[in-house]
Amino acid sequence: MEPIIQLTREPLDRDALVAAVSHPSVGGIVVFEGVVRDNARGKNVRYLEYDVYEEMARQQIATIIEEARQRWSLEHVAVAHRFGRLEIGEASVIIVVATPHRAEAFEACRYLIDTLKSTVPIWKKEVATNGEEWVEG
Amino acid sequence: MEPIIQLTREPLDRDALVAAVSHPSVGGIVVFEGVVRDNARGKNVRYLEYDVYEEMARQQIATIIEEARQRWSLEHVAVAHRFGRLEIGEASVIIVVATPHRAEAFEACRYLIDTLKSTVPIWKKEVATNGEEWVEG
Amino acid sequence: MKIKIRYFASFRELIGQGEELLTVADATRVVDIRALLVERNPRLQPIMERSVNALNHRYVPAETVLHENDELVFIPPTGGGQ
Amino acid sequence: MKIKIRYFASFRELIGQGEELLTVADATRVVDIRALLVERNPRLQPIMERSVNALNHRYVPAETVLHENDELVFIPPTGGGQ
Repeated sequence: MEPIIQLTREPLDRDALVAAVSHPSVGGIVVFEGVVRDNARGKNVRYLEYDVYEEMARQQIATIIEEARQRWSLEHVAVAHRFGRLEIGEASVIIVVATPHRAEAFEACRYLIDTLKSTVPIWKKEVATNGEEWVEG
Repeated sequence: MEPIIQLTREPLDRDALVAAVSHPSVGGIVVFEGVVRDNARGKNVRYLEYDVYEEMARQQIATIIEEARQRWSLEHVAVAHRFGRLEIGEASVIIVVATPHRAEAFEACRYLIDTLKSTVPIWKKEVATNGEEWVEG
Repeated sequence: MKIKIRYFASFRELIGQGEELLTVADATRVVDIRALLVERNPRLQPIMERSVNALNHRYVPAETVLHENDELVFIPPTGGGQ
Repeated sequence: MKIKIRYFASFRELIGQGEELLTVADATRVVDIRALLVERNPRLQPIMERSVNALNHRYVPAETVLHENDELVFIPPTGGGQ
């Protein structure tokens, strides 16, 4: 199947993403979900604001999915990232990898989120009780 | 929080399990879901039958969660396993680990499913088009 | 004294029941029950050889001595699926 | 020739706009634009130093030469959160 890539201001839909990668040959599904925490580096976070360079992010996500597909023979992958304002407890990113055996799903999912964080042009601003800051690294 | 442990004949509820481990301090959630595949070792699987030694399985799952909690300082864990007859595409096991940072969630979730598979008294019978068999290892 | 044996998975299917009560001598060990069951039903031998022992919900070595009302279960390999 | 620069995250906030069109000489390189922007607005220097370059949606080195209608973006560090 074609990988699913979503960049959206709307809340992410975990069940729809899992359903989209499900297939009778799938034996293991690993989902990673990044969630807005109420604290970071000792600050009380009020909410987050995500900015995205959308055209490039989409291409870059397609590139890292393609790398993961070749490395782990993946067939069923979905990557969704939300942008705009997100409240505490809301999901900013959901990655779903479904494979015949679980080892590949764990490894590929971890690779995808780590590589997404370091190479995809999406930025996070923390708005805390004592000021705001674009978070790096 | 107390870890959530479910052993049930009913379909597993992914969203309820994720909701149960969610908390404002959580930044990363990893979900592993084991799903009934339509094929295994060259056979066409019709359905699976899971048997469980329920009292011991519950204790054993509590033990491995406790090990994982100490090793990765986990707070938010849910483990659910279904038994009885399961059709292709249905989830047999769902493990959810929620942590402040994602590395711990990936490692603990992987540890929990690997250790569950090897130490918890739950058995799987594959009913294939050409016969049935209790699966080992 | 009396002990209870419960059967799961391939044991339950081979033996045709889910549990039985057994009257055994004092100081009987798990390994003695293993031998007794295989003697009684030789078809159990292959699966018994691949199974470990659980006594009162905990894994125990075969040398463990049984006591009144113990619950004994033979645990065939788990872990179907990768 | 004309190029487009788009600003995101801290760049957009410091510069106060999301994009601009710039008329530059032929053979201008990305590194020249970096210098120009910092000269024009010295407050950009710290974030420019930590940023890499994307030209037409791909990461490129600072020595890359620009062409008519190129879209140039400076990419501050991503990866908030572990």
